[in-house]
Amino acid sequence: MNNHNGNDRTEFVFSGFGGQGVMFVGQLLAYAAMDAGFNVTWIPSYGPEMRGGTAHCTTIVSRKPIGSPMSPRPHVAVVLNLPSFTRYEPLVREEGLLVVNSALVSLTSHRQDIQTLDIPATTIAENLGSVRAANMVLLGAALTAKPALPLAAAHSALEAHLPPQHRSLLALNHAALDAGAAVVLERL
Amino acid sequence: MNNHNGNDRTEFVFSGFGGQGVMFVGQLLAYAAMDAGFNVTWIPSYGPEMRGGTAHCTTIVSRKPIGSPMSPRPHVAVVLNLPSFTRYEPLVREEGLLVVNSALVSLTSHRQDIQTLDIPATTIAENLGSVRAANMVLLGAALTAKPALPLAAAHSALEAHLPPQHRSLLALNHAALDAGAAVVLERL
Amino acid sequence: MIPAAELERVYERPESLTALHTNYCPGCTHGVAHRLLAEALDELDLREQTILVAPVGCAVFAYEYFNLDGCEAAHGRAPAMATGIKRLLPDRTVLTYQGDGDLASIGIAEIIHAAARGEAITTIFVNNAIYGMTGGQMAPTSLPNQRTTSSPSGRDVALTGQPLRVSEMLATLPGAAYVVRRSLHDPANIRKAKKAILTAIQVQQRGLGFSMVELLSTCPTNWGMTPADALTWVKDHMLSIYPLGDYKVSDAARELSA
Amino acid sequence: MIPAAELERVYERPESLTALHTNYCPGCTHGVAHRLLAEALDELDLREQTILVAPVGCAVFAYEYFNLDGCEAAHGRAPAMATGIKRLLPDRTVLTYQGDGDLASIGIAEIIHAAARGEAITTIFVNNAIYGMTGGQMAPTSLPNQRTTSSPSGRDVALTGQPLRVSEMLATLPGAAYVVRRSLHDPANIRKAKKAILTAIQVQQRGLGFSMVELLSTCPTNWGMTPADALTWVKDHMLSIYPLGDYKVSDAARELSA
Amino acid sequence: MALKGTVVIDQERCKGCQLCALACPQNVLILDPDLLNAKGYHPARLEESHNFCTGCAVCAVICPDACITVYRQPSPRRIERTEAIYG
Amino acid sequence: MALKGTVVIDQERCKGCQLCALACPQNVLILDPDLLNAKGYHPARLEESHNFCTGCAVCAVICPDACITVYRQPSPRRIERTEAIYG
Amino acid sequence: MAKELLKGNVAIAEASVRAGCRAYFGYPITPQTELLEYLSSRMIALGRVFLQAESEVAAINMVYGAACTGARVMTSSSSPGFSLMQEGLSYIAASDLPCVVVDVMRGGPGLGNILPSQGDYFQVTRSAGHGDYHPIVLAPATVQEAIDMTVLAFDLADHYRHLVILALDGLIGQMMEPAELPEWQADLPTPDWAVTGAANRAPNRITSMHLRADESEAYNQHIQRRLERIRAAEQRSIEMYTDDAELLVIGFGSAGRIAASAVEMAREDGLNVGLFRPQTLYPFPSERLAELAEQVGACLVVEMNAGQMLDDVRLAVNGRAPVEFFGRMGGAIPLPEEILDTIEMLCWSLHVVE
Amino acid sequence: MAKELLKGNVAIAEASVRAGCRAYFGYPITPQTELLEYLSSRMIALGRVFLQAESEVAAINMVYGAACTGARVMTSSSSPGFSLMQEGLSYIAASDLPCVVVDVMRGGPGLGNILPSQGDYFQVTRSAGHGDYHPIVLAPATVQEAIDMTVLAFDLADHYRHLVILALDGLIGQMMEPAELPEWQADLPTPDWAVTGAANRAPNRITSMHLRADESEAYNQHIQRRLERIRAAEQRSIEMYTDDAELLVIGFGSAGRIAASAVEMAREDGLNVGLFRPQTLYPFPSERLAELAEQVGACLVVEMNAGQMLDDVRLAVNGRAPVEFFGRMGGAIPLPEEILDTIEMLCWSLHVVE
Ligand SMILES: Cc1ncc(C[n+]2csc(CCOP(=O)(O)OP(=O)(O)O)c2C)c(N)n1
Ligand SMILES: Cc1ncc(C[n+]2csc(CCOP(=O)(O)OP(=O)(O)O)c2C)c(N)n1
Ligand code: SF4
Ligand code: SF4
Ligand code: SF4
Ligand code: SF4
Repeated sequence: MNNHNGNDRTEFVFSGFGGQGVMFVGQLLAYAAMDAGFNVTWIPSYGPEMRGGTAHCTTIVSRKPIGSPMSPRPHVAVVLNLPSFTRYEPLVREEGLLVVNSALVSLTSHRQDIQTLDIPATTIAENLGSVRAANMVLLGAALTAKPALPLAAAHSALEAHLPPQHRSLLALNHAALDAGAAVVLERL
Repeated sequence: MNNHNGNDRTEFVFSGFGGQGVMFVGQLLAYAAMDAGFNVTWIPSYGPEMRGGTAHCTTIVSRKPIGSPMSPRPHVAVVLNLPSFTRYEPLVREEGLLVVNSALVSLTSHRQDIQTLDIPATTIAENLGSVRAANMVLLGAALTAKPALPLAAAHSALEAHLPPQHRSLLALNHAALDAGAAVVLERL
Repeated sequence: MIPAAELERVYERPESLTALHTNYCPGCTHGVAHRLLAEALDELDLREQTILVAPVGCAVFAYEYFNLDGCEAAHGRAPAMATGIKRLLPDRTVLTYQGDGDLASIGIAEIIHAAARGEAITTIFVNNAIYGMTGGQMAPTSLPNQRTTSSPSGRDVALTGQPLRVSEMLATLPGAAYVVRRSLHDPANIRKAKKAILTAIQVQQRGLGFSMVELLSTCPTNWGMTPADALTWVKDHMLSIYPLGDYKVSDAARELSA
Repeated sequence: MIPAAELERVYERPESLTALHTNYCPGCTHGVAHRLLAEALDELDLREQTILVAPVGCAVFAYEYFNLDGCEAAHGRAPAMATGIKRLLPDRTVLTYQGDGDLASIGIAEIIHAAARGEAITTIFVNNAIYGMTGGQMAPTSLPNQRTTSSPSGRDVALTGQPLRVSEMLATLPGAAYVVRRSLHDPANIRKAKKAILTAIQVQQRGLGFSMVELLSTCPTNWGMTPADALTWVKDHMLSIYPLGDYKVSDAARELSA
Repeated sequence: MALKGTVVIDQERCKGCQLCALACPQNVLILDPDLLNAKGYHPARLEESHNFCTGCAVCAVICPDACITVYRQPSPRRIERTEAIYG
Repeated sequence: MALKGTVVIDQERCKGCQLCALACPQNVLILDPDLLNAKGYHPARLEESHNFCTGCAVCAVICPDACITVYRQPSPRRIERTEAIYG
Repeated sequence: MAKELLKGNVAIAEASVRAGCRAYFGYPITPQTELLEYLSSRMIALGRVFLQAESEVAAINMVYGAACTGARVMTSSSSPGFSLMQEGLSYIAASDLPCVVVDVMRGGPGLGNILPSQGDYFQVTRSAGHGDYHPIVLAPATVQEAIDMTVLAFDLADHYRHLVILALDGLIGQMMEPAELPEWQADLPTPDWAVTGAANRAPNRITSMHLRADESEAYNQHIQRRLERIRAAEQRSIEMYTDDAELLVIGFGSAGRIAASAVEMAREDGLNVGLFRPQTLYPFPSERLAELAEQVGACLVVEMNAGQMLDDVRLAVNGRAPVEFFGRMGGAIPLPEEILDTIEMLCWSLHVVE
Repeated sequence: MAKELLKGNVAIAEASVRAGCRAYFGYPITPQTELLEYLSSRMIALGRVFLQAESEVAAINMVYGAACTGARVMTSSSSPGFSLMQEGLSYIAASDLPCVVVDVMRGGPGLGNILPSQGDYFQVTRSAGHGDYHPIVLAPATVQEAIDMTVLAFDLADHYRHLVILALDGLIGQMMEPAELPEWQADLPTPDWAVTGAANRAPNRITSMHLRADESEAYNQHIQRRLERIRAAEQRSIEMYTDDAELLVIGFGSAGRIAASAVEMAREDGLNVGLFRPQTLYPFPSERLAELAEQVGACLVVEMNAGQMLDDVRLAVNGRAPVEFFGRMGGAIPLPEEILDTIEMLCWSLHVVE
């Protein structure tokens, strides 16, 4: 049997507390992919959580039309808190990438078959001006380690799609993307 | 094609204003037939009439199990008022019997292929004590002209099934049955 | 007898009724309610501007009896249907005509919410304390100890509660601009009922909110009475349980009815 | 700190609650309402005699949170379900716990008719002026100009009517023996709410009729406030629209609450 | 002195409920014992043997089937048609 | 003189809503800034640095998650348990 | 017991009483109202529960609550009212509660009329609300069968903890026929899952909620396994002249008994025609029908609707024989003569009968 | 127009606005609520009608009233709410009124959960209430299709004066995908049957009542003739690799698009597998499927339910080929990999593919 998901399709999962901006970062990636001419789907979490739980979403970027929009074994998992780490660390596909907000997650992955990036995103974002940009730090890192899209696409998507009421945060978000990328490049 | 309804099955329709006791007389016939060991069905009218219209019911007496309980072309139609006459006169099956309460119905049938009995049932019943026994007069006449059951069966059914609150009318009803029969026998 | 030519016609069948003979039982005051509503529409010159929503109940054919655009709602849902119509045609007069089973039992949610929203529709609520069309079962409005085909030994209030007084209840809602109870049991009361219907429709025309006229009505057939006895029964038994009166007249509506 | 051994335990988690952690958002007063109800059942020693009917709404899991026999109704139908249970088990205590979307919107017919029948059940009505579970849509109880996800520029009373005051409406029904409104926005009011719940259940035990305690409650999540601000919002904005008080206390019930 | 009036009854529409006859202050309406209409009812008719119709329209006000048209001697003060009868 | 009391808080159940802390008349409850429970909240805890818990149970009355058990020095007049706190 | 002349609706009501029905909640609607009316005095006289609900929505949810107590409970309605019960039916089914619902079908769609019809076939057999399940559906063709099936309905409901629907039309509901009422059934013990107050045991909880996909799917598999058992054990049908039938006429309920008349006539005319009358609509008696389909030359489905059971027949026959249809709709009742005409026509055109 | 990243529920809402929907009445229920929420501001901003009803029962009856005025109207709900609409849907259908109803299906039965499901297939295609009729049912598999089908739904509703249901699941409702919104449609004239006040014409009357059997049957025949026209003209489906397919995988909506992934994988593995995705569930694309059934060795139906469309497939295939089933229930979503496993297993066991 073939590996049916070759390089045509990359599945991202973003997961964290409500309020950490995981939905938005997943959508931003989707906008970036769409603008760059990829097929893309974004779906919010489906889970039994009711109030105040963990939020997650899946963004799939693909050169071919996307059948199933689900990702039980993502190529890239970006986890912003401990419950998300516990949930997604074992699910990342072999050879995949796990990006961990190490400022809030004390554990580290022991898996050998995936790449793990521990990034103190909340701390980095706080230093840049607001903890709320931690999501962008992690996206910057993820796209640098797994260049399914050029980072520039994320920058332009920010420009084009950041909702009007948040445009004051534009510079911060740009900086956060770059800061996340920088951490990865430094470590190379 | 056979005549599929031979003598095994006799279909009666009773029709009149609400209050003329057409439902009860149909049920009485059904009781009589049941007690005499026949198969029997009774169905109330199905029609668009809403309030204050004509009531009718169908009683089928049969030696064989009864499939369809409907009678679009009855063997015997007992009509107590003008609208009932108008409706059922044309429907009586060839060779069938039409029993008309001539006290309230001014028309007479011109059909040659059926037997018609014009009986001033309301008048006869009034003379016996109450117009409400007109239904029994007509049943007595019908069973005499078309002896699907012996008249005695109707008498015993009266005895057995007249509701308790109407038992004071027992004698009247017996007399009415006989009076109806007598009219027919006289005319033979 | 005076030749008609010398006389003035002071009353005739209103134009807002069609020529159809109704299916109502003899003496049933549904007919009176119809007539009053039709007269009111004639007088306000609204026949061509009105949409009537008929109920499920003995008045199910109301849309045929009125010379108006009309439709036939599902049982109890006339106020929802009327809401749909009114929202699309805000300048038209939209009426529901409903029995007490329809409005007070299965349709209580829809009437309450229409009133609560202040929906500018007018409801003619015909309360005859019984389900007429289906053959005389108990309604929430049936009187204590009233015999019906589903309370054959009389309504047992311990098991089924006291009669539901809808006007009193709707009167608590700010959206209700005009909620009154009238009766059809004699000519004087019929005259008052007519006035109330006129006011209710005017309340709608001015957009003052929800309006409803509850009419105490008869069901000679299922009460097992002559039409005349049925009128007496309304007077002797219903009036005390369902006092006539103005349960809600908003300030703006008061000016109209004055 | 004094060693606990020398101390008397004056408050602990009531037995009528299970050990489960609830799904409620931090600071949501659904939790307070649960606790009060559980305490009341403990005090009346009714835990083993009670059947709870949970609603559809944030309290959908209530049957898991209470250490009682329980079931889960369809949205709005808890009073009908409770009626079915109570009629079969007249000597048990039957409770419904319902939100304002559940009770005042989709379920208004069922609560009215349960009250009208004088059904001997007790309803805990948690009014937080919004649909919590589905993410903050307008409820019939939402305040004028309140922003919700289905009234994003604020509730427009011209289009949607004034807030529905259920207790006031139910109070018009003779079958309702005890209908009061309390609030959960501070300890003093919580204490009063507790007393009302005790009385309501006793009204049921004595078979005096339908009883309901409306509780003004918070939804910090969908109001977009901290839990503490939400309590303040109840005080500052809800109390004036929903005055606290006893809307219906039948004579027999009055003896109890005295 | 009472006004003079008369009524025309749509006898085919009438259901013989007798409400008009019982309501008529002049007692000039009866159910015709000799007539049965197509619906099977004895319809109302004017019977001015002892008394006369004043055109007061009480019968029309109570008739559930709107069978009755009412005529009246013009009065000095002219009033609108159906409004008239509801005073 | 105020009674002495104390509270035991189920910190795993606590959602850090802070309602107890804001309600406590003695100001002896805080959200623990150093502790995050499994749910991800900073739970409440007793912090009697300036003041002392009187066992008044106001915190328990307002806690939506029934996390708080309250103890109090026995008072001369014996009163029933939960009833006590609702006075 | 001796035979009595009984009206279908009343017979069902009395049979339910004897089967131990403890509570009835319903709302008037023609042509089922006699059932409600009969029970309004009967149940109260017996000290049982009768309550006229404010609506069908309330009625089914009262039944839902009453069923939670473990008692035998019932409601009845007719097509529009049955539509209003759909949500409640789905909840009841998803809570593994036994209960019996009678649908005395009438002419539709919409308000339609009060005439007999079989237009709810899909509604009763397929969905009865949202989600994956089927109620057990019994379809009597005589008053006696209505009685027997009422008792059976309660027994099956308890046995499988499943929703059972008795689907008939106004013809059977309002017809009087001689029939024998059942014995009184002994009282059953309260089942251990019932909510009655958690005294001396852990709380019982009845819910239809399964928030997690895995739990929800497991629960659905549990329902599907139950339905498999039901399909294996409960297919019921009646046959007439199937031994040598070359044309098989298939109909249920009233249409089935009317078709029986037509089949008798056809036999008198020398045509080798047989009758297959499903008594269970779910589970549909597919196994026996599939067998018969091997033998006959063609099938004729007769219904009082536009052809709904037709689907089930075609699914069972699965191409083995042509399936033709004769139906009357919206309250019209087929006559044996017109069915016979169709039979004759088919015999000629399909050459299935010599 | 350019492509935008759109969420299914929102895309349907905006497409309805552009298709000229004048009024929306609805009640919140996950997973369709975004549709209602979006329209709550959008419609009011456009001076159109948005009203949150007190219940789904009220919502469908408000739609009923609004449709009587001849305007384009819509409501939306999800499974339990859709169950509550059954009576109203039957009335609307029986009144020849055009209108559009969106059902964003979720896991059932009962309260179930808010996960994606296709468990309402029977409820939407078969009965949608009592009586003999079928709504037109459209089943989008992508956000773009959801948009296009919304416009189509309004057009078909008006063209046939018929009820149209857009049936999707929460996956498509809550998914974002690039898609293009439609042009604004010009306002349509008020149809001559609408109730608007009887000025200068005879009154218009809208009813679903037909008391007499003959009238009722004639009306039902009128509906059946319309359904025949619909079946003849509106069967729609999408195919992939059907030219040389030996195993045909059949699925609609989400299950269909997930099956497409599985078919792609199977092709990569060299298996001659094709995909048939019905876009109309009523009329079911039986004609094309019957053709394909002649050619393929077997069919595999994939659904997010216990096997409901399965009936329609088997009816269309009518024994010409074996029909197998793979389903996930109650909110579980199938994975392409598990469908692929089933495909492979079938290919071996049925020997349909070399
Ligand atoms: C959903 C539904 N349930 C029940 C019925 C049967 N039904 C028709 S009219 C009616 C009650 C009518 O009573 P009411 O509203 O008081 O009007 P009336 O006939 O007395 O004028 C009922 C229960 C129906 N048509 N639809
Ligand atoms: C028939 C039906 N319609 C809609 C829903 C969706 N729904 C679930 S809870 C809810 C409203 C909850 O609001 P409320 O009753 O105020 O309770 P809260 O969540 O605020 O405690 C709605 C609309 C449903 N489950 N079933
Ligand atoms: S049944 Fe009653 S309400 Fe209906 S028409 Fe007859 S008298 Fe009037
Ligand atoms: S959503 Fe609102 S009502 Fe629901 S648990 Fe959260 S705060 Fe409480
Ligand atoms: S018992 Fe009273 S003093 Fe002690 S912590 Fe609680 S509120 Fe504060
Ligand atoms: S009130 Fe309860 S949940 Fe809130 S912080 Fe205090 S202990 Fe924790």
